[in-house]
Amino acid sequence: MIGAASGGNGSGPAAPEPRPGDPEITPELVADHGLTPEEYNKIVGHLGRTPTFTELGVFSAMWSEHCGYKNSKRLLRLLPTEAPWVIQGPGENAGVIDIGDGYALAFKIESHNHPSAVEPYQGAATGIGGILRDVFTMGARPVAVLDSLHFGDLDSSRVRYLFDGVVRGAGDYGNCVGIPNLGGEAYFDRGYEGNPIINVMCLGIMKREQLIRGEAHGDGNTLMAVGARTGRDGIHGATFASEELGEDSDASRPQVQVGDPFTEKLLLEASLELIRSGHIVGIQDMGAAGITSSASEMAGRSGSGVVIDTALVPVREPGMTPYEILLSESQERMMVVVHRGREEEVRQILAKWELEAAEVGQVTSDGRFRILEDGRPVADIPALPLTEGCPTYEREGIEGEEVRAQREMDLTPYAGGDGDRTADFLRLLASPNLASRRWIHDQYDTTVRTASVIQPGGDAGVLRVRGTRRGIAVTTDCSGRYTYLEPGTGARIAVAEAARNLACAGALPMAVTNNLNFGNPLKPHIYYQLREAVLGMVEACALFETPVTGGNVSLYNETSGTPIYPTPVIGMVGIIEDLERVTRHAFRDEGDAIVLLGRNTDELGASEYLYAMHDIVGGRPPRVDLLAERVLQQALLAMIGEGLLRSAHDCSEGGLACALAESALQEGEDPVGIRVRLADPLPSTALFFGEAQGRAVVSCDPANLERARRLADRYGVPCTKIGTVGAIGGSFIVESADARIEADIREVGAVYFGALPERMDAQ
Amino acid sequence: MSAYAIEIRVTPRRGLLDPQGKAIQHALDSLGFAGVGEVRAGKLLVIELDADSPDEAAARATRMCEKLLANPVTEDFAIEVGRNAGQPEAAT
Amino acid sequence: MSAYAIEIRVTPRRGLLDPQGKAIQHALDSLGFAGVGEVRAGKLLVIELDADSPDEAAARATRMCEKLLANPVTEDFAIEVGRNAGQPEAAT
Amino acid sequence: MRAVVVTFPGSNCDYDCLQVLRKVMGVDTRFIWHRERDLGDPDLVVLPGGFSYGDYLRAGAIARFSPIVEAVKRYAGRGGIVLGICNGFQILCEAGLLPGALRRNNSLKFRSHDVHVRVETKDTAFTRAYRAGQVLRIPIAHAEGNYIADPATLERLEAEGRVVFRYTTREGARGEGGNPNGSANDIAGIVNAAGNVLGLMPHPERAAEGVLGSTDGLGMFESLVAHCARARVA
Ligand SMILES: Nc1ncnc2c1ncn2[C@@H]1O[C@H](COP(=O)(O)OP(=O)(O)O)[C@@H](O)[C@H]1O
Ligand SMILES: [Mg+2]
Repeated sequence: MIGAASGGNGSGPAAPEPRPGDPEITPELVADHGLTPEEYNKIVGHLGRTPTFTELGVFSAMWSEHCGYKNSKRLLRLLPTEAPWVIQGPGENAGVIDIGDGYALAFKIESHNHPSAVEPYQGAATGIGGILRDVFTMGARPVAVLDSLHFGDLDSSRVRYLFDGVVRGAGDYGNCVGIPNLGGEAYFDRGYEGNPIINVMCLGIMKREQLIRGEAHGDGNTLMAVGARTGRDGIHGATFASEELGEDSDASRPQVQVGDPFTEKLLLEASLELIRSGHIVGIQDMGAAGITSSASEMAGRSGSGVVIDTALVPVREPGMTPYEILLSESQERMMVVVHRGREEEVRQILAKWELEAAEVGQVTSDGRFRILEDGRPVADIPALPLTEGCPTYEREGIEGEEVRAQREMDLTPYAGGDGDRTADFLRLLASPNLASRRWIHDQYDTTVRTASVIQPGGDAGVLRVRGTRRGIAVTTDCSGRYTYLEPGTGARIAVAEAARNLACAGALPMAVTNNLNFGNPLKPHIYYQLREAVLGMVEACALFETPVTGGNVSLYNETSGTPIYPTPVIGMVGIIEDLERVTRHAFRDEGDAIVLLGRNTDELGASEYLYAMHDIVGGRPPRVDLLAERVLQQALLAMIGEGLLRSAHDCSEGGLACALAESALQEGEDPVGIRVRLADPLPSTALFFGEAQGRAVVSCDPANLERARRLADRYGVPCTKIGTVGAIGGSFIVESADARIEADIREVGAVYFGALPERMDAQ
Repeated sequence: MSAYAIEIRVTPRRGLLDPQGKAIQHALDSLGFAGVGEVRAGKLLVIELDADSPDEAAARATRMCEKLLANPVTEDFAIEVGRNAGQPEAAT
Repeated sequence: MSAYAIEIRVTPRRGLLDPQGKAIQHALDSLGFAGVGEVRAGKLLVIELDADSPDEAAARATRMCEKLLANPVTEDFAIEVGRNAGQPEAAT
Repeated sequence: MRAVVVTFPGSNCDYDCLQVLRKVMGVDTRFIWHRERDLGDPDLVVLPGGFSYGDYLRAGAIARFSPIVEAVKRYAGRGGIVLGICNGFQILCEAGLLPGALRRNNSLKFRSHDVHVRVETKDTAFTRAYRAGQVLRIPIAHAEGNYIADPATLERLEAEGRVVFRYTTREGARGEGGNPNGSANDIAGIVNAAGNVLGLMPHPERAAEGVLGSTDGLGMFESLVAHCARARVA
């Protein structure tokens, strides 16, 4: 037995005794809980005695990577988090910004990678459930979700199974609750084989004064557990594997959490009604680490304490121990702090929504997290060390050799060739990384709530803000291949591309939430990726004046020792001042001028062309000049603001040829032909398919071309007329000095829209 | 070779939340049906299968469940061979 | 009064298209399972019910089906009382 | 004119319907909770879309036992105008106010996109503002929209001109490409024999403002407002 130094009399009431049946605290048990001996000694120090089994579980959850940010906190501190429009930065359930006219926007991104790898349908579904709760517990009504998905290669049947399950799960859950999907992304690359990345983002709108925080203050106020009952779901979600728990069969300790979107919808309505009622002080989702994290974080934030009796918590199964009740990750539950004396009013609101509520404890002033079981103390922990005391580490970071070699590989064998590039183009467009995502978002309700101005399929999703002229634009971005080959560059590109997407819709980028998906940070080459990516994000977010208001960290994304590509997903929101000016990516009228903003360069590294045509992940990701990006976006916004543009589209993966095709295809209906001639003296592969940053394809009435050009000049942005919009159903022609793509636009459409359904439905 | 009617019952794992079963239980309650305890909602599959023996049919059905018909993470399954389950007669 | 486990099988009406059954049949085919004939996909509901006799339990379950559990336009149902169907043993 | 929008637990288009009626049409509209037993005296009752009771068991199967549905039945029996959209349509079928049933889409997938529906019957309280044969572009978003009824019922619906909306191509043609869910006879919406209860799967309330891309759904609300104005005068 370790730590026997003290039989324990902590401060305050009787110290908890071990429960009958609790395992003995041994070094093995401590290790199984993911705690190092040093960390364990700190715990003993905070308690002044050996922890009980229950206390060990509580610490292990709160000091896990997921809740405690051991390996990322020091890096995260570097992120810019402030701006005059930021109402709530990191540290709450969601970030909040001011969007004018008395409204505020809450938003946050969250990962559900591991649950989705085990059970894609439920994993994605409960991911959506969790992120919705993060947003509505701030007092905001969820108005949109986005999903950023990274899977292995679609040739694998396992990957198709995961992809199909994730899309159905995310869809069924969001559709049922009635939150439109406004976008996301989907990548398929062997870098995610076995370990898919499922990140979901939610946005909510509220009146500024409706903001409520997850705080537990007011000595004597009542803690109520609300919503679904507590079962044995995902108890070790935070830390360790089931085998170590004991004799109980697998079946009695299911790791999978099952989502119940119907209960979520009731919980959403009930929570908003509760918040508006004034009967409650604070509210928080019981997410990761369940009651433990919700109660202790609420206490921690407000410097108070809590006491909870687990015997009062409504359970789904008999015989649950305090350990299980405290750590259960059952879905669709809330912890609510109620003004003393208003419990009945709260109960009535919940009853209307057919939900249960139980008084499970109280707010105290002793700063302690105290747990009773039927009156008997089983845990008594100082709250602040529990929530804030998790040790943080700075690790060694060294770039991996293999990556460097891949980045520095010679690409000349793949860059050459001229003549007919039509076949290459059509093959590239059929790549699951470039083809239309309609197969995905046709399974998502995108129009419920009657606010979707631009639905998925364009650069950014756009929502109207009722009662104002404004719109919100939103996007998620991260190309893992860039971040793999050069993490810092990749992260800068992710931020720049997100901002460019928003600017194309006519929105000013405002703020960022992010999800850091990485492998095991204890490996130097992974910590290197993490550090470089965060530093890249720091630089780009500062330059675009888009502070980071929150996010999530998901580490240890590895299968049999193979890590995923480092994937710092950026979720960015922007504001469109006047929805009259909202701009879409599709070309409109025959005869309009097609204009390239930005410059074509000779870069083929890290491209989808190399992956799809030559099965190569290699080369340097495209250079990114953040200042040039910023002025490009400013020029775009100025042109859109003056009503000069008919369309604007970000140029990214697949290069210029693919961007032109997307604009010409018009979302499938009435696709238009185009004739484009590129004068740049570059190899046609790089010119057509290279992924140079800082470019946008816009179109305008020829009468406005001169004004657009003068505006671009004023910003110093290269502006070149490259072609003309043709007739509906015409030919798609892109040519350079020595090469040419020519195809019937309907044929292009058949490839672009057919690729995913062909791979997914024709099994 | 004969044709067997295989009946496969797929049910949510014990201990896992079964929102559908819960909703049905609740609905039966509020319709005034007394004495209703737990309700579990699962799937029923009836498959016609050519096989040489009932044992072989069962073995193949088991593999089908493992591979496709039941989710190993969230569902249990049970197989019954040969009952003429394909045509449940409607009670009237 | 005893507790009965009622198993209710709700299946698409004979003669109606069963797209889910079709899809499963197709999937089994393409996974290489030979000899698969028609597949019908339905629902299985397992209800714990307190009743005085099996007959009474069956009668009540029938009323439940008529009222709620099956849609007479599209579905047939069949009821079985008393098999311990709640815990199908996972085949291994 | 006064309208009520019924909210069931799990309804999620109730607010959208309320907004269109109130803000776009200027109709005095309020929510009514499913546990109420009295509708008041409205000119229009809307059963909105969503997932009442999670659509567990079958879409609409549990909601039809809500107390308010009895009131809706009485109201419809008196000739009151009832509009069921999506989940509302499913509830009307389950409740026996409309014949037939809605099964899972034949693709077995949730389908969310714009569809084209042709106005087959102009002569209803719901469609007078449209031209006969007009093709509308309106979003759908459902998993169980595959309409089915026995052959005799289908025949009667057709003979009596009660198929009000039918899925077609953009050009208004039937056959390949128009029908998103496998519905019998490409049926998207039907009306009861008395002509006062209509159910449809597409969402006209999502196509009633230019900023959302289509105003083709507006005609239904205009028809209803005009009808109710006439009914009040009469
Ligand atoms: N990558 C990140 N960048 C900035 N803030 C982060 C990041 N990851 C997490 N945070 C912030 O840290 C706080 C704690 O996060 P977390 O414990 O994940 O909350 P939750 O309980 O919602 O999972 C949150 O406010 C979150 O926004
Ligand atoms: Mg988190």
